[in-house]
This record gives sequence, structure tokens and C-alpha cells, in this order.
Amino acid sequence: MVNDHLEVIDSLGNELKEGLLDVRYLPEKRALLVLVDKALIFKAIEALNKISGGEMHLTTISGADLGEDYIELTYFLWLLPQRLRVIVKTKLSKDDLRVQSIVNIAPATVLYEREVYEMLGVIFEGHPKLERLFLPEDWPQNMYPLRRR
Amino acid sequence: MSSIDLIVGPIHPALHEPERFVFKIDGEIVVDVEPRLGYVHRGIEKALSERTYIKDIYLVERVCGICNVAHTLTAAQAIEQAFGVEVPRRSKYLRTIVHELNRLHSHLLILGVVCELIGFDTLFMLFWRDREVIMDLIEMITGNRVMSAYNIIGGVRRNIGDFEVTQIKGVLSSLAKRVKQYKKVFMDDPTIRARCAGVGYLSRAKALALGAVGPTARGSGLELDVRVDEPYAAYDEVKYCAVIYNDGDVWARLMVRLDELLASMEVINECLDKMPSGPIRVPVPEAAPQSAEGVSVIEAPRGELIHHVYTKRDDDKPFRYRIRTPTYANIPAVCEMLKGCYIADIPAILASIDPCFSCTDRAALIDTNSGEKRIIDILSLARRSKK
Amino acid sequence: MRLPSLIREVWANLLKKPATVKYPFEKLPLSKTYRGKHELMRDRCVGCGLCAKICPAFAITMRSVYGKVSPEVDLAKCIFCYQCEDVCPRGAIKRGKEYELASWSRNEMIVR
Amino acid sequence: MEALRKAEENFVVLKAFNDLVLDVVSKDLCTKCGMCVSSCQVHAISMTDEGPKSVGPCRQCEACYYGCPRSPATSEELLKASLSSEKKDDILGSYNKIVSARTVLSEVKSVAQDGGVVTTLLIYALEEGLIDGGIVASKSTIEAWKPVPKVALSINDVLEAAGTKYSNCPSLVALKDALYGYDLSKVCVVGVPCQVTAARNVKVQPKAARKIGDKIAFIIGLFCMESFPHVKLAQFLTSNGIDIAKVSKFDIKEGKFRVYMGDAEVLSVPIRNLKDYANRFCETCRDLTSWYADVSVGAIGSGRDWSTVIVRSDEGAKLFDGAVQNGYLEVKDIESDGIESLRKIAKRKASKN
Repeated sequence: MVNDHLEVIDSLGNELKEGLLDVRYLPEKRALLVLVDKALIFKAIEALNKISGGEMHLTTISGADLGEDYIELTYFLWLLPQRLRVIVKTKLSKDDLRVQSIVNIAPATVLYEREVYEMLGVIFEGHPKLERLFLPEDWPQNMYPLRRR
Repeated sequence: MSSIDLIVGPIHPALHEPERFVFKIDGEIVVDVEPRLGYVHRGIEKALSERTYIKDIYLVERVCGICNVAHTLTAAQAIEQAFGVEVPRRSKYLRTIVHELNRLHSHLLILGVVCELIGFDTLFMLFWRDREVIMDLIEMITGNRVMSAYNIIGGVRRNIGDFEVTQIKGVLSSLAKRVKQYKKVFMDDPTIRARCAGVGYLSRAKALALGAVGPTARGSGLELDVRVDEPYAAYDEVKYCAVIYNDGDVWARLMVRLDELLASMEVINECLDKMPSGPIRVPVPEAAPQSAEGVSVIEAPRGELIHHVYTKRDDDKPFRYRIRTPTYANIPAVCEMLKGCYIADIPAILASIDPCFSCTDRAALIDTNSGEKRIIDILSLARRSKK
Repeated sequence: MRLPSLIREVWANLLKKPATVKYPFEKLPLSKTYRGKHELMRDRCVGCGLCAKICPAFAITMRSVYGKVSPEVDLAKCIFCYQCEDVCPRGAIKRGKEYELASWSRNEMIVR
Repeated sequence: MEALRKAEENFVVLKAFNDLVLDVVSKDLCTKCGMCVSSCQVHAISMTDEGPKSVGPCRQCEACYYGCPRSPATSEELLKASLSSEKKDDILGSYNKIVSARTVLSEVKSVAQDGGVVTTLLIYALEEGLIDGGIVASKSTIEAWKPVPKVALSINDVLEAAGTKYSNCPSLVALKDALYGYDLSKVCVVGVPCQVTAARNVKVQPKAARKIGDKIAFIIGLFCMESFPHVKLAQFLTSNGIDIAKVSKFDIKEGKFRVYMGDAEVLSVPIRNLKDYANRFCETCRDLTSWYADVSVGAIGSGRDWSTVIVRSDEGAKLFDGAVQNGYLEVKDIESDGIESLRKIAKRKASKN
């Protein structure tokens, strides 16, 4: 549907209020970009889950260190009833790489969060088993392969 | 309740690629599964951000040998989006055709493998014989049977003419008859029903929550198909309906694949009929014209594949490249399916998601020489290989 | 119960020629676009090194022989993408049809 | 000392795109033919109205520098040696024969200027499968009389591009579309002398992009006195109270530049009055008859509705004679004073510049 993203924008604004930093529709990506404060990431995903009536498919979480003093987390969601791709972005300062885990809303993230943790060192609070996924067991602590110096 | 650990893998006859699963079993029943990934972890994500975009296309092709077209297509689309390049319409059709041929051979492969694992070797041989003609078609169009090297940034590398069109149509029309026959076998054959029906059940709610993708999701009645949801390449101009089965077992997942074979052939035929004339590629400079972000989602043979790339202005290397492959998304779902099944059903259930573990483990090249860890760059590796 | 169709199938398969070929004696036809061993035309090459710069597998090195710089392709590393052919401005690299490339020594794997 | 001298001789300076800008573009020599754009295999050059511009990282393959018709590296000996023609001539270039020809195709007669020979040759080559496509200057759909480079793949495309345009256009940019975009393997290039020189250059220069040269089947050259930038041509016409959009035809006949609206001639000025409006790079050009083409075609020297055709090479003979034998063209011997008047005008261009 054409204007579904407008309804999503409205309800997100009601749920998150000023925690919602930016929300706009990207026509070239055919996706709704939602920029939120890191404290509200759990609330944002929860709100989107509520908007879709529990019919939300979490595609992936992608973390990126862009050489600045923050790490960017991108959550790719697909809302089935609205048939809408939602990209939720948040920025984590490198001094405090803690963010609330969303495993309780979307159990699918259990592996993605572990990957972001081991590759970039982001700590997901509330994750049931935040351990190494791909890297060998004797990989040194506090060394994150995809971090940029 | 006490339980025994049964360790399957990393190297195991039932697994075609190295991966370890620790099954907690109670008698014959699997109670819990603990996957351990990373045995074929090659550090591709890191390597991608240290190569130029042109080299990246060939590296992502090697994330997975079977769905190589899907990977190059996604990478090309993601990079084109970040560059702001619009590809010609004919190249979109050609991409779709090769992508669907790739899906045909991938589905025929896994159907054969499942048949072998459930002990139906004849059908395995038949499937793989039919797969061979698809491989020949891919060789005819792209120049190689497996590693097609077909998609590049800005379009595709080779054109097809009238001769190729008639060849493809001829092969597909004879293959369609055979696939219909195989479908009848899958519907009726008691052996297949006994080994597949009701095995490895995954409910729709679980599939959604655990983020299952592709035929795994569609076998559980989840309407997820990127070709329908977010049409890419030429899918917005051809008719396509997602194949959905509601049974949620191994049989449903195989039936989804069988029906998709027929649907794919229709898509290819429609593309060949509708294909416009025009250029097949546009020249694209090596460096990114802008700092941007490209996201491309496509329906690979195994499910939804997503590439996410950050480009930096005037740099010929991507800043960050992230790949999420379908098998990786299906791991939580397969763990759920395995709970409560018999040990003997493990291979069939694992094969029913069409696992591709080299896809799953891709992201840092680590050398464990002399106990210390350091990262070797590819050029010194190349030099070393000369000795 | 489905005996008649079974017999027909068996009969058809007995008369059919096998799906396989006797490989070393009999070879499958190659497609026109097949990418095999490289053919380097040294008289055309001017040693610009574009192929070595673009090679995704780092299989091409530029080597100076009697004062003339020309590429060497290491087939052990080559992935046969033929990006080198695409990028060579002088058309000095051609797709060959030879695909039986196994060898006992690394030196024989290098196309000069 | 000897060794040092030898080393110096062997030391070759790399001629990358920067050198092209330094040696050609900044000296106002660039003809904007577009060969550098087509030569670049990493797509790092694009053509603007001011000349070539870098849009990506240069990988220093030198192909753009050596393919350029105006670069100091272009050797005339190599170009001359490449044509296997019998008669050597300094003014008209070397050639096999000079004849007058005109088309017999009615659809060409209605659209083409003079004899319609170029259009007919292209149609013949396309129909016979001698080429997969041709590089032509077509008319822009946005700005009237602005030529835009185009790949002609069908007879309709060729007919659309018929007719003389007096502005220059980077025709050879379309070579990239044809060879890279459409993946053609045999193309025919139609162009003015500077573009013809570039096309011949990539066929014979060892360091130029010879892959492109291999795929150029024929080069058809046009006679060119000088060309005018589209902007300046429009300015000139506006100053004379003519809207360029309403012009139906331009022509140069008997030393005068003539502008037609409908069938009526609305302006005719001597060419020398237009000197200030001509392209700067035309001042250094001595070539009137496209010396290095396979076939050169132009109006000078033949009567009304006939074109002068100079066949210079074996490939050119194959194309032209084939078209004549298959009844696409009719030929007659050139009038006795035809070659003389052509030589006179060619000499004027050569001595003037």
C-alpha cells in the first residue's frame, strides 16, 4: 500500500515522542529509515512490533565502525501487514558500548547480536548467551576484528 | 532427566560441510541442540573492505559457490545503489534469467541431496542429471558452469542472442515435464512421505519469531518472498506469485522447492519473451562518487540475502561491507526443528533448509602460526604460495 | 500396480544413449564463451599492468623479460573471471579453450 | 656515460591522463572527439563541453594519451603506412580512386544532403551484416541542430542521423556505448577528419587501445573545412535574426555558408565571415578530406545531388564496391575539374592553418 509508511510514522511518533531523532521514507531504498537514540532502541523495535501486530520479521542487525567515535547499529525489519521495509539506526558512543538486547521481542536476533558483539565489541544487555560465535576460543579478549583504529 | 551429548560434526557423513552440532539426546529423541559455527570462517567481510569494488564482486561470488549469481547480483545492486547508478533494462532481464537458472540448479541439487539422505538414490541421480543441463545452459550464457562471473557493477558481462533464447526455451520445456513427474513422485511415493511428512515441524509463529527465510519460511506458511515483496531487477515487470505450503515439515519445504522450479521456469520464459533490446551495461568508474549507503535484498535460492555496503567518496574500496546469508538466518529455526525429532531424521531436517555453511561463516583471516595471531594480507599470502 | 509404465520406462532407458561420456576419450563440446587457459599475445602487450592491477585473485604479476615488461598468469591462483581480458586496452589477452590444466609442477602452471 | 645515455633512452615517461590534459587539452588542441573516453578501460574519463574530465582513479595504462589524434605521440608515418593505397598524395591523402556517387534508395534521398552516400553505405553494411552498428552524430531531441553521438543499430537509426551538421560532437564517446554497452564486435565509425585520425590511431598505434581498433570494421570520413561549437552557431544565427530551431538545412556551397528555412534560403554569408565563430582547434588542422579513412565522402568536387567519394583502402573498396554492385549506389566518373577544385580547397585549408 502506498501510504502505509505514513501511518507507521505517526504511530512511531506517538510511541517514542522526542526519542525519535529522525524518520523519513527513502524511495530509492524503498524503506522507512528510523533514527533513534540508543536508549530507545528496545522501545522502538517494540513499537514497530506492536504496529505490525506481532507480524514483524527481523532480517538482520548490521554493525559498522565508520572510523568516527561511534559505532552504528542498523536493524533491518520487514513488517508483514504493511509490507514495509524498516531500517532502524542508532549510534553508540565508543566509550559506552552498551545497548539493550531485543532478544525478548525477536528471538531471531540471538545470533546477530552475538556476531556484532564479537566483531565490534558491542555489549547487548539482557542477551541470554553473549559468547563468541565464529572466532576461535583462544582469540584474545578485547580485540575486535572489524573495529577501525 | 539425564541426557547424553551426541556430537555431530565438524566432519560427519551427514553434513556436507564442516559445522558442529551438539545434540542433547534422551534415548532416540533430540532434546536440545547447540550449534557451533565458524569452522569455515574466512574473514570475507574484512577482506571485502580491503579490496576494490571490482575485486569485491569476485570475492562475494566466492562466499558461496552454489548461489554465486545471487551474491554477485546483490553486491552489484547494493554498490550501484550507493553509487547512484541506474542499470539498463536489458541487463535487468539478463540478470533475472541467470539468477533464476542459478536457482533451478541450486534447487535441483538440494532435492537430489535430500533424496540421497533419505535413501532414495535413484531420484538423486535423476535430479542431478537434470541439473547438468541447467549447468550447460549457464555455461552457454556466462562462460563457466559454476562461477559464472556474470554480474558486474553497471550491468552484465555478456549478451545473449536468438540462438541462446531458443536453446534455453527448448531445455526448459523438456525439463518442466520431468519436474512435473518428480512432483507426482513426491506427492505419492510412500518412502518419501514416510521420511519427510511430519518430520521437523516448524510452526508459522516460530518461523516468524526465529527469522526463518526462504523455502524454510514459505514451507511454514510464512508469506516471505523478496521477489514479491520488494521486487528487484526485472521482477516488477514479470508475474510471480510466492509458493506457500502450510505444513511446516520437511516435505513442505521440499514441495516449495519443487513448485519454485516450475515457477522459475515460467519467469525465465516470460523474461525471454519480454526482454527489451538495448545496452547490457553502463560504464561505472572504479571509485565511489559519494559517501553513501547501499542496501540490497534479494531472494537467493536459500532465502533472503542482504548486502549492506558503506561507500566513501573518492575511495575505490568499500568502507564496511556486511553480508547476511540465508542459512545464517535459518540456524535458529533449524535448531527449533531438530528439537523432538529422532536421531535418524537429523540429516534430512538439516538438508531441508538447504544448509550452506560456507555462506554462514564468512566474516577475519587469522594465521595461528607459532601460537601468535596476526593478520596476513593477501599479497604476502600470494608471495608465500610461490615458494 | 504401475507395471506397464515401469516397463515402458525401462525399455526407453535401455535404448537411450548414456547420460555420461567416456571422458578422456570423448569430450563434451565447449560453449562459445568458455573461459579456459589464457592466450597472451606478447607482441600486442605494452606492459601497462592494468591486468595485474585489476586481477581479483592476484594471479597476474608483471615480469620484465629482456627489457620488456609483460604479464605472467599463475593458473594455480587464477579464478578465470577474465576481468583481465575485459580491462586490457590493447586486446593482448584472449580467452583460450584449453581446460585440462593439471600439472606436476608450479612452473608449468604459469602462462607467460 | 654510454650506459647512462642508454638508460636515459630506455627510460620511458608514463603518459597518463594528466599528461593528456597537459599536452593536449590545456593547449587548446583537443578536438573533443571522445576517443580518450572510449579508450579508458576503467571508465575514469567523461566528456564535457570543455573537454575530457577525470571522474575516477586513473590506473595509468596510457591508452588515452596514445589514442588521442592530437597528442605529440601520434606518428603520421604509422598512420600513412597503414593504408594500402596506390596513389600517394600530400593534399588529398593517399587514395585508390576518386569517383562521384549518389544513392538510389528513395528513403535516403528524402532525408540526406547531397548524394546520401554515407547513409547508404551504412544501410548496406547493416543489411549485409558487415557491421553490427555504426557510430553516427544524430540530432539532439532537446536542442535543435545540436549533434549527439549515437550508436545506430538499425536502418531507422541511420536515417534519423542523416544530414550534415556543422557543429562538432564527441562522436567517439558512442564507441564506448557500442563496444562496452551493446557488446558489439564490428562497428563502423563515421566522423570528421580529427575523429577519423583517432579511429585510425587505435587501429595502428601499438600503445593505443587496440582492442577498440580491432572492433572498428570501417571508417567513413567526411570532408570538413571547419566546425562551429553549437553555442556559437546559435549565437551567430541569433545575431542575424534567425532562430536555430526553425532552420531546416545548413549548407556550404561556393564558398558561402547558406541557411535554409523550409525551401527558402534565408542567409548566405562568405565562410571567412564565420572565422571568429569556428572552433579553436580547427585552426591547427590541415586535413580536409579525412586522410586516414577507408572511404572519404563529401560534397566538394561533384555536381548538385552527387557526392565525391575517395576510396583509400582495401576495406573501403570492399564496402564501396559492394554497395555499388548490390545496387545501393550509382557511380559516375568525377568531372575533370572536380578533382582540381577539391585539391584547390584542400590546399587552401592546408596552407591557411
